[in-house]
Amino acid sequence: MDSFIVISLIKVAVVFAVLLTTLAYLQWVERKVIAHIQVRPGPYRVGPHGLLQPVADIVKLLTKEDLVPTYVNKPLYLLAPFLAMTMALLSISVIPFGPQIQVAGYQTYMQLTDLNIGVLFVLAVSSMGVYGIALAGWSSNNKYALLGGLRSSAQMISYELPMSLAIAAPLLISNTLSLRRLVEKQAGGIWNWNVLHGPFPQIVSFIIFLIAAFAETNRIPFDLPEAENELVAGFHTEYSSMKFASFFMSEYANMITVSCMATLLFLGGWVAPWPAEYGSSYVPAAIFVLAGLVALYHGFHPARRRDGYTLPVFGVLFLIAAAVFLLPMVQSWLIPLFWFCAKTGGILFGFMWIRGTLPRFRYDQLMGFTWKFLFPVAMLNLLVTGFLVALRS
Amino acid sequence: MDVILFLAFAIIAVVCAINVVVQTHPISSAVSLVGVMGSLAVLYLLLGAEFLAAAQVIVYAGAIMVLFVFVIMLLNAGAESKKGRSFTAQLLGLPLWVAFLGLMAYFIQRLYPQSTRVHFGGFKGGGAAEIGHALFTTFLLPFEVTSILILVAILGAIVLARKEMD
Amino acid sequence: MLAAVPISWFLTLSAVLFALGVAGFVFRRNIITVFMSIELMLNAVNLSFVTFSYHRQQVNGHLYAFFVMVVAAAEAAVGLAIILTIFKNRGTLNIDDVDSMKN
Amino acid sequence: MQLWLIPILPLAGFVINGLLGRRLSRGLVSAIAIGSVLLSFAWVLKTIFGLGDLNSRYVEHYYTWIASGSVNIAADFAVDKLAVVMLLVVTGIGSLIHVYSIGYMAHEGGYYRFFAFLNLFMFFMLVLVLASNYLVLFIGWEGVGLCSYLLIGFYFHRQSATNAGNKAFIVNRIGDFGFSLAMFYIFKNFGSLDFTKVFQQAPGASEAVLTTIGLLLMVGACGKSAQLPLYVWLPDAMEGPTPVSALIHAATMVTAGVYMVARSWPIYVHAPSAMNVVATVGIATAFFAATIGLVQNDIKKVFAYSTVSQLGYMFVGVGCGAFSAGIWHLMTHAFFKALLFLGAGSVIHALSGEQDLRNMGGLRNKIPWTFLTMMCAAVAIAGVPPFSGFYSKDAILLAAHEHAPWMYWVGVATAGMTAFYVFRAMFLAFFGEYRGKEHAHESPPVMLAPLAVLALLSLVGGFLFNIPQFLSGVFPAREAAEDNSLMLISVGAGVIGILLAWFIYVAKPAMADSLASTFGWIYKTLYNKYYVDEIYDAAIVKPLVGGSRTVLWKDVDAGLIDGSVNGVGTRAKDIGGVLRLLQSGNIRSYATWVLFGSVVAIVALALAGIGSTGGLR
Repeated sequence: MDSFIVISLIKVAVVFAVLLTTLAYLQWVERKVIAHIQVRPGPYRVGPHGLLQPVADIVKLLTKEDLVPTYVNKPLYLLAPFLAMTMALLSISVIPFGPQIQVAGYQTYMQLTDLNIGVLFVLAVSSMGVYGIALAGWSSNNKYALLGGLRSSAQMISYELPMSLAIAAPLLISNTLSLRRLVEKQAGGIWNWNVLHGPFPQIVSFIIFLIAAFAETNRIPFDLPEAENELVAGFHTEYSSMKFASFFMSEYANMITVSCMATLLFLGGWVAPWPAEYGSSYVPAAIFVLAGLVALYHGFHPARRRDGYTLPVFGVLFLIAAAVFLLPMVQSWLIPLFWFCAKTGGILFGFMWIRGTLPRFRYDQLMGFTWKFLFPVAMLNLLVTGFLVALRS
Repeated sequence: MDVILFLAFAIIAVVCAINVVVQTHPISSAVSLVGVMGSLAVLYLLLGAEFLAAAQVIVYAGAIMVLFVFVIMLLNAGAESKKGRSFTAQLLGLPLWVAFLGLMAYFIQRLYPQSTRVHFGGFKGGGAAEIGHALFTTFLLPFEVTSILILVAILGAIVLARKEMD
Repeated sequence: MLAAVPISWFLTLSAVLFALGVAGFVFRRNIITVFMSIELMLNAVNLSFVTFSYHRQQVNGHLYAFFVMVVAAAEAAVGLAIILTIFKNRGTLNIDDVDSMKN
Repeated sequence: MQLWLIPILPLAGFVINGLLGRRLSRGLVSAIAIGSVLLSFAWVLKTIFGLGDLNSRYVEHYYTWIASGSVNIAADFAVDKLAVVMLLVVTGIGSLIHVYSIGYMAHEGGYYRFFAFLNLFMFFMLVLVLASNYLVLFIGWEGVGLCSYLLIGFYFHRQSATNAGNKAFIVNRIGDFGFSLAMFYIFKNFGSLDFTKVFQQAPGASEAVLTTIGLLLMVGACGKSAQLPLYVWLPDAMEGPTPVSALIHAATMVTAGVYMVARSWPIYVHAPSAMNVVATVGIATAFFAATIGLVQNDIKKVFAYSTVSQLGYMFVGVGCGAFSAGIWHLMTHAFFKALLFLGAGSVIHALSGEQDLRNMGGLRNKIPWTFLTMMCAAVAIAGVPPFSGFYSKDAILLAAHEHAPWMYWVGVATAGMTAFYVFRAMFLAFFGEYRGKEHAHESPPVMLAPLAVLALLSLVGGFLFNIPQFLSGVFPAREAAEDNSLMLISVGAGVIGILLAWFIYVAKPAMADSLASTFGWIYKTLYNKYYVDEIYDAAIVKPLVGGSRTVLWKDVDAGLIDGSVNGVGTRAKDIGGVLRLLQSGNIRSYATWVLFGSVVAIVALALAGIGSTGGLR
């Protein structure tokens, strides 16, 4: 009992430390990715390759003046960012990152807690996320904020439907609501992942889920609530300093959550694309070796002056990481974690890529798209899946 | 542990429920009601109703109450006006209400012995599989009828909301 | 310190919540608040359904609660549409102003 | 064996054609309609071969339809040999007539509607045949009545057609009322409507009960099978398209009454007086309708009265206890009467709608195929050996002789008249000089092919399908009395009828008119169908309408009912005037009263609980 509490506390601490760091650095990654898409260097000044930029941002946000306008509804105005952030962080507690591991003689799962209804929990928490935005919009007592909040609530409610239907289809195949069992059912290789799993590969479902996920997280091309040329800054117009940062971070936390969900539901979670006996456990090491070599090459042929110092250091770090991946004692948990992060990271990269390339929808197009296209398609997909699953059993 | 959980969330629920009634602004009432629903979801978990707890949050808190908040925002409803002329409610309301609550509480205490206790994990039949099974066997007809009810409600809502356009 | 919660506590909580819903219905004047009071009563009833389900170790109570939820969703959709219409036609949300059935 | 597929297939055809038919092409509509019926026919065949010798009933249970207290009615289908015969007749002839309809309806409006109704009729008829209890049978029974109504009134723009449809519907209601009473009585006495259970208990019941049930069932059968005195709707039903007359009003639906009586044989064999009534009604109808048929000029009316007459024969068969002979005649009659109607349809088609025999004549060279096939039917119905009608009619007459010799003699006379009026129609239509103006043209092959098949069946159906032998296990055994002299007499009557017809209408055509004027009042009475319609109108319809208008409307409705309703209204208004003080229109006040009510209810419950259990726990 006691060891359970201690282990849980440690896990919570680790997960949230990692998660919050990731949130901060995700912003940096995004700026870098978009910069490179647009052929510019991106953040570059603070630290090597702008690596310390997030720290600078946090310091900036913390030290800014925290304004509370006089005309707002104060309790709700204060509650809104808190709600948004809480709901964004809450779902991470049921996400499994890897299989059961043994640490210092204790068996534990790489997951904060496993619920029998994990998928429903995530859905429930994400459906509560609307309140943060809606209340922020309303309590600001500002017409731009109100319109942004209204749009956002309508959009999130509307896109929740195709998303739920898209989630239901792989659940029919896996026949469980527990996220851990979901991954265990997809073990074995890429052909067992729900996105390719018989009797009906869930490719359509996967794509619908991703589209709905973009809308749920208010990302481009669905970032209508904060369409700055129409609504100034949408629901968070009146927010500043850390309260603004809360909304900002909750958006990124939601992105991570939906990417994790997509990985778990469709891409087999931490399962490697092919079994370890065919050498899948050497892939991470190989990738890091390759990355290290590339970094070293560019370090010895620096394009910019300081690269001559920083890139060799990165190269050596990558090579060390590759060596770590080959150590047998950590392989059992590090390799599943690698696959999980790689899949989630791939989806997150997709988020950024799309932000860098696609324009924004018009509002009526956005609503028409979900109700007249996504929803029927998701429904059809669910029907066909259900029919085929019923035929198989 | 169970008692602490129960008391904590029961108190939250009651406080939020009182807040629903006494707040003059509908949006405060709505947020309080979400609080009631959230704490009830935890109590459902305590009673072994996993699926219902999730459904409570998804359907009630996540859909119905969002709709309420949405409508309040749309109408930009302000605080309640004080004028009212229901003398019946003013005269009879409070004594009747007290009598009602008192009688209910009294009979519950009389009818349900203290010996039946609720502890976490005491009922395992509330998972999604069990609910789904019952829903598609014993309760198939009600389930289908409810689906039709929902469809009718959707159409009704659309018709009602559209009416003033012509 | 009790090890487990008596079942009557749950039912009492349900009764209290229901009574609060009744109070909201009777004493409040804003239609939306009145409507929310109805939802509160439904929730209270759901709690007792789930409690009875635990008491009898049967899943039936859960299903009744589930149906209540579904019906509540339908009711909310139609009810709010009606409220919208009332507001658009009369410009008021005060329930005491909506008494034209009398004449 | 998935018996439900048999009726469901035509139902699917009905749903598709009924809902989408307007947008589908004619070819597609007929393909769906005929395909569904053919599939159903194929499934019947598969079922029959799959079930083997079928010496006992094969029942399929689907679900419990009504379960309330002691009432337990299942939606079941069952097959036995009797049902097999009916299934084959219904689906087989149904398919042929569907095919025929493509050609016949080619130039008509409402094409999809026609086929949709026809399919719906097939569905209900098959339900009727497959039913394993009286209630399911009743569904089919009512359903075919509905389809009959819809199809009689198919040309709804014609006042006479809609009137005929209404007449059929209303007259059938009288029969259905008898049937419903019979069902109530059966349920009251046997506690079930299931055939198996009822028939098991039937021998133990008192004769009075069984006779009552038998007579009530017979009232139902009289309505559906157009027996005296409820036959009046059938001749009018000829307003419908001719394939409908062939399928519904000759081959299948009108025989439902015979089928039902045969199905209920365990009730009838223990109620001899009821059987006697059945046989008497049958022979009276046979004779009566045959006399009317002698002088009709409309070709379809001749065959319609002939149908009534032949149905009377079937009733004689089942009424004399020769159930299998009745069913045999049902089958052979389905062959030759369907053929006669289809042939008549072909003639009408050839003459672009002309139905009056006086405007025909000499058609045998113009439409030879129709003539040939119809001739096959004519010799079959006239009872010329060895064609199909001979066998079944002879079996019935033999049974009638055994039952009561006078019935045999009336039957023989009827047989002679049958031969006479059929050949009269044939001679008037196909021999002599052509008296019409229309240019006659032979029907398309799609119409002639079913005629040919039916002609073959009419010729050889009698000795090919020995129904009494096939059904020997179903009905109680009877000693077959072979009596060649009786047989010779009935055949002789038929031959005399044919010769007489030839003599009057071919050899000496002038004789017909002189005969008609010689026996003027008889001719007029027969020509006007014994004035039955006029009598019914004067005796039943007029008093009903008049009574409704004066007594029911002016006195009862306006005076008594309206008065009391208005009085109640006034009182209610007065009371409401007091109660409206409570109706403030304020929701919160109402809510308070609801709260008040719940407090009272809780207190009342508590008091009741204390009273009954001696205090709360």
